[in-house]
Amino acid sequence: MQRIGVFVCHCGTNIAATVDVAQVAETLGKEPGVVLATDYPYMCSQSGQDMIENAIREQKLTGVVICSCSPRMHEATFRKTVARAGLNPYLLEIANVREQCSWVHKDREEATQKAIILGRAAIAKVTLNAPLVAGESPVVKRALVIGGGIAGIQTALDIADAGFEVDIVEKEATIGGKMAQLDKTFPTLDCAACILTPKMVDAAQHEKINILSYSEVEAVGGFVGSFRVKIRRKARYVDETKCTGCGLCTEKCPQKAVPNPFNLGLDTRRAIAIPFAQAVPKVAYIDPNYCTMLKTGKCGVCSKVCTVGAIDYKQQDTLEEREYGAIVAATGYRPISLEKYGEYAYGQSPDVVTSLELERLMNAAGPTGGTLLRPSDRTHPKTIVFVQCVGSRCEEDGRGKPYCSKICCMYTAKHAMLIREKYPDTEVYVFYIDVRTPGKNFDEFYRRAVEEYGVHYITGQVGKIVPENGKLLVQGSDLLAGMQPKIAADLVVLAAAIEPDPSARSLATLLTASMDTNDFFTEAHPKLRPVESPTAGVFLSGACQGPKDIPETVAQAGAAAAKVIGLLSRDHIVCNPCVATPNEQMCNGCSSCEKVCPYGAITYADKEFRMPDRTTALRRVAQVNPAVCQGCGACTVACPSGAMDLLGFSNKQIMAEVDAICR
Amino acid sequence: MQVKEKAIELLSSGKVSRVLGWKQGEFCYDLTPAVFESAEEVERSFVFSPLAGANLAKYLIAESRKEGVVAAFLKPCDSYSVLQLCKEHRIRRENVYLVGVPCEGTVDPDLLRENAKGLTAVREAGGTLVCDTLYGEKRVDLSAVLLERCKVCKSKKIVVFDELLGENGEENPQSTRFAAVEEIENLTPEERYAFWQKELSRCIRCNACRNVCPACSCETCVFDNAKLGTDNKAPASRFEEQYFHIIRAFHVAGRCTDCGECSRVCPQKIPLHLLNRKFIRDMNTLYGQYQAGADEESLPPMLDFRMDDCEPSAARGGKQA
Amino acid sequence: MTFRYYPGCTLKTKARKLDETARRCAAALGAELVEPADWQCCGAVYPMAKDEIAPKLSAVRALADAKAQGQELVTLCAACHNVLKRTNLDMANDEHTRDAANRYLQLPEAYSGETTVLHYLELLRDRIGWDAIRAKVTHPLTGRKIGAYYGCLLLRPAREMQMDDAENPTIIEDFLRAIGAEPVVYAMRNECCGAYVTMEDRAAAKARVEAILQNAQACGCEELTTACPLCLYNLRENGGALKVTYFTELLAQALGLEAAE
Amino acid sequence: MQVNGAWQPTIVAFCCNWCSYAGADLTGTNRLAYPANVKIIRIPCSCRLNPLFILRAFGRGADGVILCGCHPGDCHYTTGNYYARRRMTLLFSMLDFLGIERERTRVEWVSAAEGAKFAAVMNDFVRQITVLGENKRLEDFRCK
Amino acid sequence: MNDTYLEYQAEILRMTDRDPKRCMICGKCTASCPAFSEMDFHPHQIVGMVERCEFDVLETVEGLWHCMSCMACSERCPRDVQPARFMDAVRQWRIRKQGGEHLHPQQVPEKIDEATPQQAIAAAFRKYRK
Repeated sequence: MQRIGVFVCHCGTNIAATVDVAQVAETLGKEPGVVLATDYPYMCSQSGQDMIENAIREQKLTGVVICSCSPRMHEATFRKTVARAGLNPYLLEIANVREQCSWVHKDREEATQKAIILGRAAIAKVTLNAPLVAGESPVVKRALVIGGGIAGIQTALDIADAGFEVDIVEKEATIGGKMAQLDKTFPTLDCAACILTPKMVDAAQHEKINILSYSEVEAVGGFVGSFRVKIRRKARYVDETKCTGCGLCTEKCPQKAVPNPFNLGLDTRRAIAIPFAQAVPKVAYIDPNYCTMLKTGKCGVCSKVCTVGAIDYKQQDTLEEREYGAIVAATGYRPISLEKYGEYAYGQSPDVVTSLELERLMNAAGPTGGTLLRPSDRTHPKTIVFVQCVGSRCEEDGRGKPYCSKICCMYTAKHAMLIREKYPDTEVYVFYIDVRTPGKNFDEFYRRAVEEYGVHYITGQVGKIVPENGKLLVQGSDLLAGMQPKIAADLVVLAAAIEPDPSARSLATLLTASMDTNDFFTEAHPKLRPVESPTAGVFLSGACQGPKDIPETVAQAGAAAAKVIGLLSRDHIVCNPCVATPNEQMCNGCSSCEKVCPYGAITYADKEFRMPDRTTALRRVAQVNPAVCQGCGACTVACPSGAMDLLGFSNKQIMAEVDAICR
Repeated sequence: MQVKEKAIELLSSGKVSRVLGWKQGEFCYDLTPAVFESAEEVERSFVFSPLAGANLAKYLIAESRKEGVVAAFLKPCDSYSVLQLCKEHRIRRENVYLVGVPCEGTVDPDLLRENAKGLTAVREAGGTLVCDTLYGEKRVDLSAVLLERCKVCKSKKIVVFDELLGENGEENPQSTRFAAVEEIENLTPEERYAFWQKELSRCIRCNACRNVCPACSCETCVFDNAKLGTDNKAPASRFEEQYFHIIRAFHVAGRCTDCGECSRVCPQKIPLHLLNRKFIRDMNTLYGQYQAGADEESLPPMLDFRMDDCEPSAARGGKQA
Repeated sequence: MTFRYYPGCTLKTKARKLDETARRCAAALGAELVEPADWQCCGAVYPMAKDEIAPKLSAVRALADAKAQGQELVTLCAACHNVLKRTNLDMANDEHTRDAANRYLQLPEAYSGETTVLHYLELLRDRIGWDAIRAKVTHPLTGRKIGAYYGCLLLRPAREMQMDDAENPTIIEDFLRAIGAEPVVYAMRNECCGAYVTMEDRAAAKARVEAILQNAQACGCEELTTACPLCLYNLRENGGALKVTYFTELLAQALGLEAAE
Repeated sequence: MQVNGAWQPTIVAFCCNWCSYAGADLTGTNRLAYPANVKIIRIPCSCRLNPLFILRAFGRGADGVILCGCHPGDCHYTTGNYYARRRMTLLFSMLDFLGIERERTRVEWVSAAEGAKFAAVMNDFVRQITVLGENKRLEDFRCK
Repeated sequence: MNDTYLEYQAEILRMTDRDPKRCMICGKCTASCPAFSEMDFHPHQIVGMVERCEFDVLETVEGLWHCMSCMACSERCPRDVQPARFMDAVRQWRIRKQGGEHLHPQQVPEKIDEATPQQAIAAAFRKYRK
């Protein structure tokens, strides 16, 4: 016999102002099976929870219904309350009478009636709830960090410092990421390399960290606590264990016309190269698209000059499979392609550059050795125009991104300031829509650019850039002055929007982690679980989750590491008990459920069954691994016989809710 | 007769321990599926003719789980059902020996009886049915009395077999089997509703369609599941007829080979196959051509997706009001 | 290959050259252009206000005629091209315009955007192909540094015209390359010449043309070519610093149908 | 449903836990109104929606059924809504084929951030069902 | 706000089928406008006036007649507001409201020369007359 308790929360006046809570309690008290129905100002308060606990004990309740705020808010809280009273925490249902009733309806009578109906549905469901016990599965004490930029490096260092093994998988030949390409960093103007390279070295030397550079994740299986990951180690045609990084090969290679990706193609390098001086690992690699030996079989200069015999033209990609307890995505960002912005003449004139290209043009290790020279004729630009929001906050199809890229306002202030500092005779103009500086010392930094360095900020966008006679005629608008300024510039710098690295999309599929419409990874909760992906055991670090500057990235990297450490320090993890479960008596073994399972949680076994005629028969039936199943329910609908059901959201429970609502 | 001789040969050589075929039923126009365990039995009562409309596939689920090998004779239609059931791991392929039999169409007994009143016996002779009737011998052209499914035959290809009697046929992409579906789609919603009310309200929930359907081979049907509260037996309200037939069609969607058995056995002559064909046609047009049972590997449309599938708002089952 | 051909009003009077060379070149390239007997002016300006139906009707007539013939509709004047393509999209996608236009015109068969509209340049690129043109060139325009002047109506709005990248177009440059000339890219090639205000405010139009010609000359253009009669008029009458010809004239020269001046 | 002697539509909205249910919560947090006729049932994912539930709802007297899930590509379980999309497309087509009003069923993709969209969709759907009137073609009169 | 103005606004929104609220006042339209120096008010301002229902000002705006309908503003607008449509719609509204005639046929001869294509005349009438 069911003994159900109903608790109606006032939530102060949040619910009680629109819903007649007393009437709800009174009406629901008459429902079959309900032995207690009461209301209380704040159910989630200590005294409210005590009241529920006491009622469970005193009334020997078999099920609890709480009419309150959304279960997404307090389901976990009340489950603990129920459990403290000795009742299985899954014998609880919450009727959402705040977000989905009192807050969206104005008429008191209507809202009260709806609250009663929602309460009835919860009662109907809880009557059918079964006590659920969450299973446990073991944890492999090793983490995988995908991406070796500042986010990945920091996450790996923090995890490793806590004593756990970490592998960093980086698709490029060195770790370091975008930060390694930057010149200075805002708002302190420290040199990026000076603060990054020590961390790169720390990572390389850490006994718990294993760097797999020039590698990519190819497949991910398993689940939180024991992921099985296949990693492709791309052939670099250089034996990583033998190469000393002396660099002789990179000087002797006769193929000199290779666009240098580290300098964004602003200069060239050889077909065999070490990405940059402080690369980690400091090992050469051959670009097979340019290497004469690999393309034609004739050359072999690098092999001849290498004193340790590290060159191996026959090297092949290899696959490694490893197990991990947790995975961190740190795939980062890149600037968008500006191919579609013909009005800004990017690609038409070499003197229209992106901000990242400007970083290289100002960097001592860059193509101009740190002297700011414009690419076309290697002269000092005297007038420089910065254009903000190129592709950011843009809702056009196929051109830009709808979001704010967040970092551009600050790095442009930095660029403008550095240029004015070093070349006071240069005039700098910044066309902007808004200047966004919500960070510590950020606005002060921007104001310094204006007040101390005399950078001209112009409110308005640029409409067209016309290259003519060695100048770039910039036509913009100055909305405050009501003018259409035309500036003859020597160099134009476009603050290109940033977008997630394209490798993130396929990685998300491998990880079954979800993404938003812009291909940024989504958080488990935008406010309360910002570094976890909704997929258990997968964490997010850095700009793969959204545009971020370096301090934010490092903070998030640490937060993700803390979550990973928390997970890895446990021997077992508790699984979600609301998983699919097959009724073997009814299962046809047809494999439909297996085909739609995104997690590979379903396998089949041949089992003996007693038939109605007392004979036994061998039948193929589905088996669900409860540690792998995430409880989506796709299988339950694919199953024609209804043998597959979902605990906590069973066919019968949902239909009981339907009946209660429609009656 | 080739088929019968093959059955005798298979049994007497010991190659198989049982043969699944047809025997004479209650009436001369009614051939019924039967299992034969000896050559003598076959000799005595095995019958094969264009009246052998019954699809034997479903029987193989149980038969293939018994001791020994069972042989079965498959018309092209039946072979699709068998392959589909193999794909669903329902038939144990290693325990069955499949003999393909080409088919020129099967007879609609009702049509035959209309064409030959007072029918007492019937035999086939090269495309003609020679009928003994109370009023003397009558010859009826086979093509005149075919079942609807055979008139619009989708394929004469036998897709799975261990042995073939005669030549294998071809798929027939020119089949006009969806014409009847389109006809209904072209009605107004009111007319469509009236049409289906007229048809479905005759349902007596005898479950013949379910029992004969090779795709409806669940260990327990949802409509028999008292625990779930979805069981129902007699149609007490028009809702239930729709409920049962929509869900049944939905459950077999992507698995139904369009063998037409549901309509063949319906005692109320409800054109149930049109529901299945509607699903097949929608899946073909929206998600690409798919024929259930044509192979063992392809993923049925209901268990598959494309990122750029159409939205449900695009779903139109016919003309709009 | 047979196409329906919509010349438009200006091509029968002030821009005869454009019409005439286009026809001769098409014939030489194996494309037959059939002009309907009773076309009317397209309206010259696409009415952007959604409730303006009447100015779109004559365009619908031309489109429906092409549909009845089962042919693609080729047009040449940039303005006609703009009006025809956008009206066609409205007929396909905008229920209100479609209903109103069909009710008004009472065509034998209702029209709902079935016709494909091609600009003559698209005909050259997508139906004939640059390689086929290159093969037919007998008098390549070797050494001539020509700047393409696109103007506005040929490309914009890009989403509707579906012809080329509106900010960085290549179709005329590709064409110039195919006939052996040396295309010169300059940024003002898709900036407005002010043709629409030339009657109202000639000074404004003049200023625009000057800026365009200055940029073209600075970038090394020795002559300009265009597809729009109004642009040509404007560049000639309000400018004059550079020779301007219709692209079809250049094609005719390259094919040996007309002597270079 | 009869309210004060006048008919009011009963709408069942199945919402996936991760996007649409959260979106509906956001509608509340932002105090955006929609009619009280809409009653939400929480399911883990749009792919949990069995056609049985839809027909059951209609049988028991629902006048409209709407499924809300994550936008395609954004499913918490990666692929669930893709399956739901196919299933609902085919089911709706079948209902239409049987002459049951196509407009009584709907699928909308509502993300956790689209509180305003949720309200707009529900307002529109209730209006649509109110115009259609009572569900007569797919009701089990014994349940009335 | 006065009801007539709200009606005007509704009419213009119907004509443009665009939402002026999407404008973030980045000024890219105005930066792209070839007729900037001839105009008293500029494209982003026209969009803003429609949004704010400032029809008293719109009634007197002269910049409308200097717009070259080159659609550069629409093409480059990052928010797909399409200012050119607003220009055209406000122009239509003005013409319809005052019963037409920004351009009179009598004025035409003095404005053209021998080579003026009739396209220019047709265009002028389409834009400036009802």
